[in-house]
Amino acid sequence: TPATPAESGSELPGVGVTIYKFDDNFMSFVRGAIQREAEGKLDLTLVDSANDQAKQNEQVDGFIQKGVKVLAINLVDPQAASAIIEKAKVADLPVVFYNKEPDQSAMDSYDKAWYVGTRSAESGEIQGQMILDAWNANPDWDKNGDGVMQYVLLKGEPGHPDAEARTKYAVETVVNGGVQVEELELQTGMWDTAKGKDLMDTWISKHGDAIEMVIANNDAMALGALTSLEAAGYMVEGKFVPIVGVDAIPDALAKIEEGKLVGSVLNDAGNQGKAVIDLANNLANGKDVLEGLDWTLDEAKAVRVPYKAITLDNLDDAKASYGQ
Amino acid sequence: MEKYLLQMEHVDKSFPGVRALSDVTLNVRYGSVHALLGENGAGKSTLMKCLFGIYHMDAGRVIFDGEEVQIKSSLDALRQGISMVHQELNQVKTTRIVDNIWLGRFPRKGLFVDEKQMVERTREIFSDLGIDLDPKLKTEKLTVSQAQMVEIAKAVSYDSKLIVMDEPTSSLSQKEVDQLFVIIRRLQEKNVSVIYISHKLDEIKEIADEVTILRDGEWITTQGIDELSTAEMINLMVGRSLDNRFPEITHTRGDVIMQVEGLTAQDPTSIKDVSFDLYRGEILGVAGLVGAKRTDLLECLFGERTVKSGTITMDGQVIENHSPAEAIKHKFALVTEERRATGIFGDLSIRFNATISNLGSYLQRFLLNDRAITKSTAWVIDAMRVKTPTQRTKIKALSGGNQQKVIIGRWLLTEPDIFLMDEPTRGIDVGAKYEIYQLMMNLAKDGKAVMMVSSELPEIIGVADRILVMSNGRLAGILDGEIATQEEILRLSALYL
Amino acid sequence: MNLLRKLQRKQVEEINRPGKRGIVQFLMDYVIYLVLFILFIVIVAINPAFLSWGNFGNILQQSSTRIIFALGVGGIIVAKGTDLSLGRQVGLAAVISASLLQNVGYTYRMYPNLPQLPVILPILLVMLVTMLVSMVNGFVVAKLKVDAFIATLGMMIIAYGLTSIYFDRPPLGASPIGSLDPRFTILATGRLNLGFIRIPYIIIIAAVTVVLLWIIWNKTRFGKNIFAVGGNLEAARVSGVNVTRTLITVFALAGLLYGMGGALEAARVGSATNNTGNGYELDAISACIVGGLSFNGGIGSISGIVTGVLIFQVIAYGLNFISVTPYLQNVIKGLIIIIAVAIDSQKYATKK
Amino acid sequence: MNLLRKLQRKQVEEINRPGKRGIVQFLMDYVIYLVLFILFIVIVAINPAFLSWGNFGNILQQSSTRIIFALGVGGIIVAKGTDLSLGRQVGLAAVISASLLQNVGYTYRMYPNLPQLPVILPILLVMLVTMLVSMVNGFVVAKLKVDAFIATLGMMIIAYGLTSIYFDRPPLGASPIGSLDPRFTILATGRLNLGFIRIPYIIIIAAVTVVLLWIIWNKTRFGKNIFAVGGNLEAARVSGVNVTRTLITVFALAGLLYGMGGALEAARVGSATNNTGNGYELDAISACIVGGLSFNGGIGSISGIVTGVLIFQVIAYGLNFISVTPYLQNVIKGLIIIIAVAIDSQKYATKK
Ligand SMILES: Nc1ncnc2c1ncn2[C@@H]1O[C@H](COP(=O)(O)OP(=O)(O)OP(=O)(O)O)[C@@H](O)[C@H]1O
Ligand SMILES: Nc1ncnc2c1ncn2[C@@H]1O[C@H](COP(=O)(O)OP(=O)(O)OP(=O)(O)O)[C@@H](O)[C@H]1O
Ligand SMILES: [Mg+2]
Ligand SMILES: [Mg+2]
Repeated sequence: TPATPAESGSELPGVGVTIYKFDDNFMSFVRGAIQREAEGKLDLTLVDSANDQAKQNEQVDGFIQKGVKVLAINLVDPQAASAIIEKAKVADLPVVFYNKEPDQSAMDSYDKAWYVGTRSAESGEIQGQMILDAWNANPDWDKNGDGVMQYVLLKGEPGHPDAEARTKYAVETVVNGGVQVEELELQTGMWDTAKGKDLMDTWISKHGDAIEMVIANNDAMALGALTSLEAAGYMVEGKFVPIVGVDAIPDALAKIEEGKLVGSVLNDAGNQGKAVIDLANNLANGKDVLEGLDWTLDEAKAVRVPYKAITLDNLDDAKASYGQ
Repeated sequence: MEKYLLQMEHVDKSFPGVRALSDVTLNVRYGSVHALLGENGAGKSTLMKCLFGIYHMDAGRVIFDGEEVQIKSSLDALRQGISMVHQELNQVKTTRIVDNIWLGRFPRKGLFVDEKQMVERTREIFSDLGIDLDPKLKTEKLTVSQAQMVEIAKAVSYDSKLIVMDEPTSSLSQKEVDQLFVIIRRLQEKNVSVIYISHKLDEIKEIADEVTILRDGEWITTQGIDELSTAEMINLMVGRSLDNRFPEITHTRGDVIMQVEGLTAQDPTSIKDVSFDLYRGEILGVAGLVGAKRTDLLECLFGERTVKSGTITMDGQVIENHSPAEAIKHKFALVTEERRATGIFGDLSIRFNATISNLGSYLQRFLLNDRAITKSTAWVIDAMRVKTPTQRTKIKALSGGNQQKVIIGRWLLTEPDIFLMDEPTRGIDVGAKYEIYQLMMNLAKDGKAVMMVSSELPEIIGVADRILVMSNGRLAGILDGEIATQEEILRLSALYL
Repeated sequence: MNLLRKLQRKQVEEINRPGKRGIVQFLMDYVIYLVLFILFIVIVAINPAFLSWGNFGNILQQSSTRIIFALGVGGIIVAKGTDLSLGRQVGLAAVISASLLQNVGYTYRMYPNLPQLPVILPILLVMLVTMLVSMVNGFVVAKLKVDAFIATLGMMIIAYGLTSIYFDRPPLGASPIGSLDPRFTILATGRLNLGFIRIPYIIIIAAVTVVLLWIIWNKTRFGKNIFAVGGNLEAARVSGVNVTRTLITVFALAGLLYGMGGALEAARVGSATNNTGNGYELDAISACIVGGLSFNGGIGSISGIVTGVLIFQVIAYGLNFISVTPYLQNVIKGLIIIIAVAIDSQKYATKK
Repeated sequence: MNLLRKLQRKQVEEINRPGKRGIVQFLMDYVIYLVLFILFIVIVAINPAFLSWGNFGNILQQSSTRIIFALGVGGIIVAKGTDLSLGRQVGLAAVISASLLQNVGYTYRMYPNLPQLPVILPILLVMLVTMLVSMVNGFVVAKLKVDAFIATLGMMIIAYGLTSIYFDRPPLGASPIGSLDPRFTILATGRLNLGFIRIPYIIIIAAVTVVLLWIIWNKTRFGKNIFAVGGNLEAARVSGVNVTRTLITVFALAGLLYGMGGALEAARVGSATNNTGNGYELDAISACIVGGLSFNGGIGSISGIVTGVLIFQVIAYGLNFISVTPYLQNVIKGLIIIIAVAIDSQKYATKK
């Protein structure tokens, strides 16, 4: 089982960990890493906030009642950090936020709050850079030869910070890189493969060969788009449509290897999980937060785990994070 | 050969708080029509439901056709050769007549239902029984009486050894009753037995061979029909002597309370151009054939049905009832025809059912006064002699007659001036009927007006001061109750056909 | 007459005597309270630390807004309807109230130039908004005769769209509306100091709502009319109940409660997004059914609803407390719902 | 008495004769087809390119699995039930079938050592699994007398838990099960070449299912019993219908369809996660209701269900095609649902 059930008599210091949504793909890898790293060191209480901030707040109340030593919080709604911090202050507990970044004022309001994660914008920027590089390297992708990149974009859940940031920065980076773009379509696929496929069906029917680039906020939707394109007779020689995703999930890696996806952006789950537990472990044992660790904090009291662009050239980097 | 087709012995059955049957015995001979008599709530339907596998008896045994049988479900009963016409119509309204007739035993050809055979055999059965209906008609389109005839046809079509008929004639016209009796006689010739439940003693006298009387869930007697007079039957049923079927008239007619002028419903198939006066202190009977739109007339008066033209004048003022709420404000009351569909709140208490129309009078600043509600309910239970364990008993646990009494009580509480009653005594035992007549007369005596729709001509003639006869949506005439005859009423009923 | 009278009296007396099945019946009537109790015991048995005032307080506090929502939809269920738009209406209320009650000092306000408003104003406003939305539901159900499931399903989708359109605008785009005015958040997080005990305001608000709703359901004409309409719509109409008005009012009342609860939810969480409230309808409806309401209408009590909500909250809180893994929690939660309702249903299963 | 006879006959004729309201009535009966048609026209008016075989094919193809799901829950609705666990059962079927049908060459297989299986095997297996799950639903509804809404709500939560436990396991955790065997995905994406036209297999599968279901509903005892049980359970019972068996069977049949559709969904999409199928129940149920089924049971037709699904698909596809923004799509979709059902309801609204 994924979580370690806490024996009530456990000697290990308790840590309350929330996952904003258990069935989020990427978070399941972070979760796995957290559990692996905590093995034998910490007594985790791991809960599913089910994408509901109210529920998460309640779970934190439960943690505090239960007497945990540290909170490790994957916020649902980054704006809600202050409510969590209020609770932590009252109980005098240190908090490690991770993966979803609270705003600066909230972080500044409590000296025992830290953050582990990436910069949301970074994944978009890296994705944008990857598109830019590939576009410049493959002049034939500009099928109509107008010098403008006609793209369709599959957005994640509206309001989700990653969806918003990726959508914004991916395109922005391409534009800043000097490539003219035209948005043919932008709809939300809700992170979902089936929805990604259905949308792509529609767009192929509507725009056909005019689509020169498919940008997806995550790999699941990218794969859906791929399925749709394949069914419509694309992705064979001469009928290639470039698709980029984010997350570098195993299935996407296989498709990159087959040359059917241009690339993806690896969000380093293993190291995020490790950093969370490293910090939590120090805090739970009353040590200084970075004592004996290689991590560094930036001015926002944050440990930044970098994203990495994954293409055919460096697939092994990604595979490594799945233990291959 | 055995003497009895059916022997039910020492049957006990209790519901929470109610002992419905205790040590009841019922023996039915081969090829006989066995009447089951008793007041409302005596346990007749319960006994039959036990026989038909709808209820399980707490104790007792059933011997059928010489063998002891265990009947755990209706399917068991049907397989044994018992079929039943249920008191509360049990039909799937959303499907066609044929689907209802063959439900549970659809004829098959190979894997599939044999539609053709189904329709044809239904036609045969219908023509055999003199029913004139298209088998493919949706059941919801049937009138109550047509639906009842279909139920009877279905029960007969099982070729059972025993057919239970629980108040089969409660909404049949005289003609259909005659038709039913012909059917029963034919069944009898084929050595089929019939258990016949009815509150209409004249019918019992006519059709039954033997009669068993129940009272308060106990067996009272079983005798040949000729050994008992009607009066004796009544006495045994109610446990006291009841000399007259109708109370003595003591009320006298007063001023006009309502004038109806040219009342025409929006729906073109409904009533047209009905005009009459209603007086204080009178009971106005409304007669007519089924389908004559007597119900529609009451609905128009009560604001349940949209009126296209015509006026209603009450005490010299023209009023309009656009909704029942408005009608209630104008001091109307309506006891509807279909108790279960439009009368009771089955899952709610007697207390609730009794007071729902009168809540306005329990308000003390915005809140309801519980004590007043309790008092009113107690009054209804007492005045109407409702047989119930408590005020909080769910009304659906009462027998049909007692439910009806609660509903009448509900309206009495609103102190109406004009009391509209649509078949108020349907399915009600003689004792209770008498009480309801008495009630109506008391209302009249208090200067109220009562309009009563009824399909039982003797009742109308016995109770009404004047009789308004409807025919095909029109007013055919108004007769004086003193001198009206059945023939005269029937003649008027057919006036506009 | 005298004989009959006596006979009748005897009957009544006999019937009044409690039967042998008295105790079973009694237990059956209170079976959900029993379920709640057993749940409690089981969790305590697994982890005795569960038995603390702190946990108790947490559960009550967490139930507060849920009780408010359940009371809203509960009325609709009694009237034989249902309301799938609950969650999205809560979201609508949360987003609007949050947007109007952000810290004046906060840079990224939705309305940068909005002066500080009296807290009550936005709350009343969102109550009005959700009341109107719910009245549309009521109208569609009562007047256009659309089944409540489908009418409110449609509204659920519409309300989400509207909330999102309101929410996802420049300058902020789809970012959560946070940094709420402390005068607002205190409503949900503050406590009333009674000296010996400090009671969270939000529990007080919920308690007052419960009492008010109890009075409405049991002591007013409107309350009785809800039961009448749910119990038998046709009979209600004939009995002089204005069915349309009753239905629209019961929806309106629900809307008021959603609005209030939605604002409190924003205050409690400290922020709101267009996703706030998503799925709350299923929790609220299940709590009502577990609490003894029936989709057949005309049945239910306030205490049942409150108990239903508490059962759900004890499950959610308790399972986390004893560290059951989330996926397994789902399995257990589903089983408890089914079992609780199955036991409860036996009381209506006519003994045959 | 002869007179009476005549009267009765006349009465019957009157009922049978199509009234003056004939045309209106006729339009009313086919109102949903009209709605579908109008929708089509409106979208074409906005973007004439919509009128193409490609779009038509896409819509049919995307409707295929949805029709299968709707047919499953449709039977349950006719029997006066509902099924909220549909989506999660689809997810269960999708996840299991995908996990057993991954490319043998793919490195990250869920079962690295599993040999290549005949495609039909896992499909039959998941059909069996969801059939059993649904039979539990049927049992709880028919035997334990739990309202179908709550029983299947419980099952929805349980099924999600089970799917997640199955799905979210090391080494891969919750990552989508992809790289499916082409022999499997071809089922959904391949086409049958008829020379002049190439019909996607998945449309053929859906069409065959529709025909089969039509036969079951209209030509078999079981089918007629579903209508009877939904129309009047008591009447069915006293007529000797085995109500329990009918209910359990109708659930079992639904389960079979969910399983088949779930596997096809995995094949169509090319991957599956524990979130696959989430929310499908609402789409399927709404499509049924829009297609003329009633929660009151006993009413409905296969063609209605198919039309209902097509309406939804035309809306979803069409709004995307004419690039309506997502939020506005919600508003429009919700409105169309309500309006379509409102118009349809008028045909039952008794005119008095
Ligand atoms: N399902 C039930 N639950 C509780 N009590 C019931 C139930 N069915 C019948 N009873 C009670 O059993 C008694 C007998 O009722 P039953 O319906 O058999 O009377 P009946 O003789 O058929 O009367 P009627 O002439 O009014 O039809 C009544 O007191 C009634 O209240
Ligand atoms: N043309 C019709 N189509 C469908 N139903 C009808 C038709 N005519 C009558 N009915 C139904 O038959 C029942 C009795 O008919 P109606 O109200 O016309 O007759 P009535 O004279 O009032 O009869 P009753 O003696 O039952 O009071 C009603 O429920 C009515 O809905
Ligand atoms: Mg009876
Ligand atoms: Mg009538």
